[in-house]
Amino acid sequence: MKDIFTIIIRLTVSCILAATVMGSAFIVTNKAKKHNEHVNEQKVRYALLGYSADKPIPDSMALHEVYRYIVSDKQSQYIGYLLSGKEGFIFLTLDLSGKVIDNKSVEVDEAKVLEKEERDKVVNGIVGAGKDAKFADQTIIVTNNGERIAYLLDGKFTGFKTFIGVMLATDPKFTLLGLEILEHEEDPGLGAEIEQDYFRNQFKGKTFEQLKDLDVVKEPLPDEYFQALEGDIAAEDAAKILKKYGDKDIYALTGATISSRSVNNGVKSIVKKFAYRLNILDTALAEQKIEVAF
Amino acid sequence: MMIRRHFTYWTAVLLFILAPVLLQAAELASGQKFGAENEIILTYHAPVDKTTMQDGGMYTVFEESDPDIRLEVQKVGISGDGRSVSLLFAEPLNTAKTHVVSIRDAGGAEIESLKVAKSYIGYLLSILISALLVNNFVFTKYLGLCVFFGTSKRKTTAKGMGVVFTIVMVASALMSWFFYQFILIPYGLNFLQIVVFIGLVSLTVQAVDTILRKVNPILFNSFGVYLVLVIANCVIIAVPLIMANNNYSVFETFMLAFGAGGGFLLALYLMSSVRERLELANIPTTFKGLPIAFIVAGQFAMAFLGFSGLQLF
Amino acid sequence: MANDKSSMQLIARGILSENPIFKLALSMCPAVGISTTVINGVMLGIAVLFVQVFSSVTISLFKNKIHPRIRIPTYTLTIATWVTVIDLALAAYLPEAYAKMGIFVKLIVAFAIITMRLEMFACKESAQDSFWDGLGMGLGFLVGMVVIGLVRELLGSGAILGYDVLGFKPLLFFILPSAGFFVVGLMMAFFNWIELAYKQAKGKK
Amino acid sequence: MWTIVACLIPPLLLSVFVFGIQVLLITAVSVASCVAVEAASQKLLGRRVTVRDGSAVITGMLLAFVIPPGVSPLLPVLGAVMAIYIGKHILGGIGYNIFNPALLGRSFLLATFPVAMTSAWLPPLQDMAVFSYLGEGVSAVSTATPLAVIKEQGMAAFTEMFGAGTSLYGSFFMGWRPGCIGETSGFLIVLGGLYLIYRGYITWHIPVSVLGTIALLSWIFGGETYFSGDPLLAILTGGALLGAFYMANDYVTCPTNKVSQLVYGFGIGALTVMIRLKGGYPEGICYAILLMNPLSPVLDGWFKPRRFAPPQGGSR
Repeated sequence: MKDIFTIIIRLTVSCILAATVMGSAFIVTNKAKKHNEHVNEQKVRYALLGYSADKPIPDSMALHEVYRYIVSDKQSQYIGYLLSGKEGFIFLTLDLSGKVIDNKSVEVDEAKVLEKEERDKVVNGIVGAGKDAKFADQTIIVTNNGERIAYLLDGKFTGFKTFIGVMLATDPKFTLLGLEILEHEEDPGLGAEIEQDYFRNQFKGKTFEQLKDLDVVKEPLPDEYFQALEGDIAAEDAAKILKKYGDKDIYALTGATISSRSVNNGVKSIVKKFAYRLNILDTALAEQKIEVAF
Repeated sequence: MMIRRHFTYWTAVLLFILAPVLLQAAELASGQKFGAENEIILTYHAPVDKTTMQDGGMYTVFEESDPDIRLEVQKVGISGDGRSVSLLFAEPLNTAKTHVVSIRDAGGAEIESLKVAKSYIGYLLSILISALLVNNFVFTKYLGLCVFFGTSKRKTTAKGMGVVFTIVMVASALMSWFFYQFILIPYGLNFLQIVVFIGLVSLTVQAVDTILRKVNPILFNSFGVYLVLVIANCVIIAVPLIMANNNYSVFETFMLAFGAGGGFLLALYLMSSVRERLELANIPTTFKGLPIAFIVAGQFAMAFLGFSGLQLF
Repeated sequence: MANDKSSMQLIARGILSENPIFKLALSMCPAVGISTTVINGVMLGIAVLFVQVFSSVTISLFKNKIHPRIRIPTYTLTIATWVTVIDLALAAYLPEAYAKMGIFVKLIVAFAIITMRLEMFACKESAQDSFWDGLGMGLGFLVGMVVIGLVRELLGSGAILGYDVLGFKPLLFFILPSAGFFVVGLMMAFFNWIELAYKQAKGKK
Repeated sequence: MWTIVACLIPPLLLSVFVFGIQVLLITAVSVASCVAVEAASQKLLGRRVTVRDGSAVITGMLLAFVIPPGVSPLLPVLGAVMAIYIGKHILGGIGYNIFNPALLGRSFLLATFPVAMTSAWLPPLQDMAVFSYLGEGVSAVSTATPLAVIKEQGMAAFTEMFGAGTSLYGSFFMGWRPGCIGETSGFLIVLGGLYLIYRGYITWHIPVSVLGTIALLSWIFGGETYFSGDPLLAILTGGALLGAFYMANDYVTCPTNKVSQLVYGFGIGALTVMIRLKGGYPEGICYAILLMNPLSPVLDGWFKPRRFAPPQGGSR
């Protein structure tokens, strides 16, 4: 009997000790983790916009996040946008055809909006009882001195094996500025080549019109184009070559047509959906004369 | 006699092979499915009215997560007997997402609304197949190698070990799922994952040990030896960790654990049958023992590359 | 166990005669799993080193307080605690390297080598010796990982430590799963061969 | 052994006429390196050098037969090391390999040079221009194999590229199609295989059950709806015939018992169809055979004649 007591006491003590160690480690690291995650995210975004450590982003530029929610009650569904207004946040509810249903300003701390769980709570509070808001996606509108200069979109679609996660940048006319592959599990040497410059950069500079019926061709990538895409040759020559191939379709990766095609389709659908939605959102904002930060 | 002895094996094999047919047959009756990459097929028990159903305007189709974006129906095809309607779209569909098809009459009133998705059972089975073959825990994820090389010398040992592993894996994974969903997440204790999962694994092993000792002492005598080995093994603890990473539901967790255990059993069984054969071979001295086992495992891994990209459902 | 436990000897034992990867053949999973590049190997090696040293020291400090009947659970708890700490730290400060290692950092908790050292060494010896022993074992693991990583990175992606050395990718095979088995198997055989040759040379003398 | 080599020569010669003279070069390099690796490993491991028995020559030829005709002739050298040294001699030498060495070599090459091994296909030459590729170099022309076309572009594109009906079957059976070096000429492969069966080198069980299963399952699952696939096409495309007659039948890696041979063949056929229709590769027979190889001792154990079976209850 005494044995059991000592065992229990010692186990409890060791558990408490262990919990203290882990708990303090968690508290110490958690802040750093969030900070680093944020920094990394920013890095990817700035890189897509063409900024880096050598070429820092100017102060006049600002990134505005737009969070899209799907609000549903028993009968129908609505689209809700959480966006930053001139002061504070605005939650705008549109019906499926784009008519404004509701427009509320939201008093919330900016740090809270960045955290998905906190944000979800806030939004569900706004839509009120009987309605349910589900986070759908987030896009970023980049402005310079109040003028829109780019959009940053991200998305996920099925590749050859599992999901491919991408982030892409377009200018205000939806011409592609860049594409970054964030995650994928394609085969090394085949589908995994989608993360290489010579594949990703083919998308650069494709206009919205081109993008609408962009296809994948199963032809070998011309040598000069490859070098220009990889940035192996002088910038001037490269620009000429890139221009020459500018209106071509995407050259599929050798041996990985399916991966190439799914990236192509994925990018197309992300941009098309965004363009459609942004148009509706802008019309609604203009109609209601809502002042927003972008 | 021989046939009867293997009857169960072959029924299992046959069921496994026929599973896709049976599943798809079951789906056909339910009425809607994806056809070609840009096609949705609706089937009806009675023939539909061809002239009215031909109108593309009556169908509203969208992805469930994007209700504001309507997919344009380019063409409606109706089969000769009028029982199946095929909707063709301009763009390939994202079959990973659930699509909603709502059919309205001329007045705009909704006749019916259907959800088209890849079947959930198919998805569950694909998790199973993935853990079992495509991403076999031993040959492509390199988990549990210590036990794998340690206990694959004899076929009987391998079988016993594999079965014990599967049982412990399923039990501990389900418990871990419960703890993860109802304690770790709600209270923000996700960082305690490792401690909680390893504790649950040890607990399961202890429970299996006690139960088996009481219920079936003979089985216990043949299994008991391996139970100790199970605790400190990465293949077991990996299942709850993967579950937590992917946020699996309880069924998905079960399939993952079952597939992982089955895959481990399969790998052990194949390896042990090969190693029994290798004992007769004249292997160079420097390669005797573990090195040769590694190289054989590497060859197995190369053969298992054949499963890569396999999508049965 | 040797009685002459100078710190250097303890370290040398862990790296050479009882190398956890090539000699004791424990903790093979990561040795095969993420040794595709040297950096990955080093990162995991450091994590293991950390867990091994801290667990060894902890256990040996508290060795008199641990009830013999709950020895194994206590070990597990200790290891799990330190693994959690290193896991959190890596996730926070080196997120990119952490992402590459996947769940293998968390799986350190199930490494047989750590439990074994606790059971065989730390629970009997002083904290100081346990420290050196843990350091030796951890370094042995680290060295093993670096060697495997070096071979696979050079042959698989033509680079060393991420720097392109060869300028081309000779054999893509070596960064694939199956190659890990071959590399470790062939290396084990190679070390066996060296040992054999060494013994023969000694025998002749 | 040399009889099998003799049976492999006609398909090779036809392949030279279909794909050009470099096919001969690849095969020669492959055979030479296999023989060299075999001799070297036997020397190294202190065994009797037995290259004269022809088994390395067969492995070399089969290795060349399962790679595309447009690859660099250096590829089989690497494949030979994998096939002969790692796949066979480390495991105890001739008679102890678990996996078919040639296919192991191919699997290694496919993993190492995925692009070359999946895209260096050549279109069949018109009007007997045997020497054309030697001068021009082969990288300029490439095409896709029938199975890859079916898999990636669908049946319609296949019909457009290769035609349909009897003329299609005819040209495929005679070997006038893109594909691996030795797998195309169905007619000569079948002829050689039948001769081997007649001479008693191989039995009919494995080829019949492999091809039967492929045909049956392709017929059931291969089409748009069930029971509408094209069984004949399934057998004539890809490496089905070569695999069934020469690879699956490798006497070291296949089961010995008749019943288990039938089951083994069924397994190969089923896995082949599964990989072809649902897997990541257009052709599956290589991996199907590799996956069934380690099962052959298991199958022999399951189906061993009753008189050798251990008494009931004693097997555990």
